[in-house]
Amino acid sequence: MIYEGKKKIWSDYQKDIPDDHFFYVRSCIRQSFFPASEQKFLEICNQRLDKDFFETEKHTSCGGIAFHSDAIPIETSLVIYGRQFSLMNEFGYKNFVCSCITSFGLYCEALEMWREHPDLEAKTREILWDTCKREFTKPEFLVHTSDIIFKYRKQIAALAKYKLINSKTGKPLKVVEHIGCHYNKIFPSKSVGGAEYPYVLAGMIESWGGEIIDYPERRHCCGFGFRQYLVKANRGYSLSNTHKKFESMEPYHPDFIIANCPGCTYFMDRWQYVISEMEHKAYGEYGYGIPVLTYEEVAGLVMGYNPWDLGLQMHQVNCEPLLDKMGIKYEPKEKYRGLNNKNIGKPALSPYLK
Amino acid sequence: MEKLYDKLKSDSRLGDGLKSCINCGICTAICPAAEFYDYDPRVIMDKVQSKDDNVIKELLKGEKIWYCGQCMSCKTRCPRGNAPGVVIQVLRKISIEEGYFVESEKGRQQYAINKMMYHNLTNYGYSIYPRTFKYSMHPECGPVWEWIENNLEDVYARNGANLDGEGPGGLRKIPKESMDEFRKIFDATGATKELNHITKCSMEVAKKMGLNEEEYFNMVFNETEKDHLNH
Amino acid sequence: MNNNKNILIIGGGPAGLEAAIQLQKLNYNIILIEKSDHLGGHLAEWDRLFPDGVKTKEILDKLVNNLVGVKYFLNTEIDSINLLNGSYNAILSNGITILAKAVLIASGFDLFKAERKQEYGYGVYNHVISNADLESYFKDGKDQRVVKNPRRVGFVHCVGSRDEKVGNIHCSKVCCVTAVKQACEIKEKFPDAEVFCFYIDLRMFGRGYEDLYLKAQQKYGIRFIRGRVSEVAENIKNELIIKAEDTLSGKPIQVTLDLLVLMSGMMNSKSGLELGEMLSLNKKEDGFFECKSSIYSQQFSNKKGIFYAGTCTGPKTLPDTFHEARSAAMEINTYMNESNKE
Amino acid sequence: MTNFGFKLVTSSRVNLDKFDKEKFDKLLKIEPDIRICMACGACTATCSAGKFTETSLRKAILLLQNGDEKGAVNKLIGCMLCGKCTIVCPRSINTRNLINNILKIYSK
Repeated sequence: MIYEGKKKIWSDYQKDIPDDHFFYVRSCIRQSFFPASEQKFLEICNQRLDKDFFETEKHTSCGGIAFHSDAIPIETSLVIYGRQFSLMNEFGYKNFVCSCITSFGLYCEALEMWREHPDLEAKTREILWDTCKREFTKPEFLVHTSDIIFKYRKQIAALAKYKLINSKTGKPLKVVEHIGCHYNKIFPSKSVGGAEYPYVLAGMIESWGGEIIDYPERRHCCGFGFRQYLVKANRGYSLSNTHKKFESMEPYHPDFIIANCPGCTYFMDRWQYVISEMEHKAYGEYGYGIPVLTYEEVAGLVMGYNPWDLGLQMHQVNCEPLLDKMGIKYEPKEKYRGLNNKNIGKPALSPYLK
Repeated sequence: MEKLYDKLKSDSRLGDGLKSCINCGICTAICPAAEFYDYDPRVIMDKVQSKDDNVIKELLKGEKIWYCGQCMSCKTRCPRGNAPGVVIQVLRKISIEEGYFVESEKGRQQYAINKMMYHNLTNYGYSIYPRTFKYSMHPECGPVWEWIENNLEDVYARNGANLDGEGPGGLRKIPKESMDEFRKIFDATGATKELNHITKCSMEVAKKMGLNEEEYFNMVFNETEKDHLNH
Repeated sequence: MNNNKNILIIGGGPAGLEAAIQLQKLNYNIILIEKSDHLGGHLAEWDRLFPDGVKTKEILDKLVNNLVGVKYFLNTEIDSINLLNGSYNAILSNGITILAKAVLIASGFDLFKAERKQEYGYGVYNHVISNADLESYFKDGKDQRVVKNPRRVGFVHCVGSRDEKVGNIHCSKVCCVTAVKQACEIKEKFPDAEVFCFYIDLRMFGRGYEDLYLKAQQKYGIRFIRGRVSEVAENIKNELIIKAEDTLSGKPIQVTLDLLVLMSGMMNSKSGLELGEMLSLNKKEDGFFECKSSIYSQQFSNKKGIFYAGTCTGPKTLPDTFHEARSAAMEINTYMNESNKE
Repeated sequence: MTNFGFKLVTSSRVNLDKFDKEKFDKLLKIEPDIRICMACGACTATCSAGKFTETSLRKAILLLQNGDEKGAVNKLIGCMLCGKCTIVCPRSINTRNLINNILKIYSK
């Protein structure tokens, strides 16, 4: 591996990301599985970094999962995007940031489709007006939330209480980055770092003291596959793809995985559990599995947030070995508590994944 | 009867996703589905560009078009700037429109997908919604999800979400006016019509199979007769 | 006019050199300029030539020996050039001004920069080299990226050719046979290596090329796989893993290699293109200069008195290039005679 | 174990690293011409058995080199040894012998 070569490629993909004032839209998967990540994103940006990220209750799902699983027509998607942009206009914003990778890919795709086929755009506008009496102007900048954390990575590093360094050995933690396919494979030029050696997560990891691992199946999809997961009978596809990735990264002994896609984070976490059940095999050291974290969770850990405020208890793979490595103090008893330390029981133990 | 190829062609995505294909196989080389299913996107592109209606009809009635996982890795690679994954979207659309989807196992799953997605989206404004995401249907979610499901309010409150609450925040209740707009979009753009069409086609098949709606849902959701994955 | 015998030749590669030799024989005053510090262009970097394995040095020596009397400047480019009373007035980067009746553009090609196909990992993975790198290795054996006794070696055809993603839809014509030649040479050097060529179409159009392909299969057991390589990755042992589809059997495949050679294609040279801007020369979509007629008048540009030879008008083999150089010399001679009558 | 209702499989991508070179060398000794096949498909185009079965010498040769021995044999067991392919092969491979020898070394 020639690091300089990668750096040269990174310099070719400098994405223009504004510094402030964004209209924020959520991700269906992240709200359900990693709600604290979204909440911490807004908290870090608005309170710790004093930026302006605005959210309205009026926005909805982009319908992307339904679209890619063939459940809604493209026309429906396009009008939904028009409505989201119209909300952005309503509140006086010009920059649009979404928390979901599927959404990000589709918003980019919509802008491209409208550019190439003005008749489609006219149709979208017509239906949006008929149904919602709304009009819209397109965003000046369209970015993903991982672009934002990338943009602020050095400010976050300046606020860091911990580094991505093994506190016992002093060596950088070894990190696998996993990029959601629709972040950079559809429009490489709209990503930080391009499709082959993406820099959006690698840049964060470098800034916070860790070391990125490049393993053979790094670019391979997590296997979500939309309908390949939504339908139970198809999930073997999804599982098998993730398994392929884990087998490929195993020899590198990663300390954790950072992902920028809602689905990937969830699947790479849960499929480790399923593999442990099916194959009695746990990746990672001592049978604990390899934690799969969102970029907000990693940023939060670095900034010294309580891991249970970051929602790490909602993952199936336990994060404690990682916290110990980083030298983070935490209260084990409070892991599965509700608000005000309310006792709400705990998940059953997984037999093969500690 | 209008030619199937012309129907495909009338969707602008076909022209964008399939200029002339040189059969180089780069899409198949990178395709996750090609590794796990009997699937070869290159061959599908070639069949489409044959413009032969019989060949296309066979595709639309078959299993293969449903194997794609929509990761779009093919789009990054194609030396002709094509996107087999996008062509697949159009093939699936026409397969649904023509009612051919019920002739394959993987196509019949569309009924379950549409039911779930349409329900979640038009009732809550989310494609995934924790109150309908059941551990029983998702055992892979692990014991942690079972615990979350049993303590939904507490867990989401602890994790900074605003489950079914007023105002902004994760999993908030989207205001009625917004939901009304959202549903109108579904009606005006054909999403509702598509659901009804899929339901109608599916119920005809269910009837032939002697299954009621729930049984049919469970069948297409839970099992396939054929083992589609490669070994 | 005393300048009516002046001809400016731009480019000291095979086309420029051969044209200079021919025109010199016809008693013209030749001024040849070459932007690099040596004559011979890409030929000087190459080791042996397809299809028979002729050493480039043999050809190069012949060209340079025949060049007697031709005035040439190395490390020299055109600073400005414009039409002045039916002649071209060129100011060279070395300060010299030339008034030439005719100009021959033999500015040649640039090799596609393999690092632009990022998924192939040139400049990122340790054992990925280009066709040009391999030629240098054959010449001096110095390239450390080539491991001793590689077990498996791969060649990727069409790197930067027939590829809309990099803006080159054209075929570079010579890479197929170059790959076959280099694959055979690898087998000569490392007989135990398994060698794979990944191609889309094997364009064995020239005399002796098909024979070379047959020899590659028969004598060297080189495996030809029809499928474009989709990506290259490195494993923990620094070996390369490449993926393709064997399109003829319809199966996605992968193979672990110790060395991967990228067959970089041809593009119109950057310096040629700059010159084209100065002279308002027409280009075609592929970026190469447009000939007056692609069938009958290949040596003519859209400007009177400006001629082409060699790869500035599209990928060519070396014999093609020599033919063009001689043909250009003929056309220029006719042009000079006619314009002096005027 | 939890019954998930689906299963884990490994990738079916052909790995050329695993190609059995020794066995293939055995074939090469008696059938060196297998190397010169250029996959033109003339044999398959003319094949009588290929009209009714999956028989294809072209594919069998490729599958063999991709390490799929069983698949290769399956592409040849329908062969009736009529020899038409030998007549059409532009590289004059004795395809009839080749088929026999592949089956001899690789079947069972």
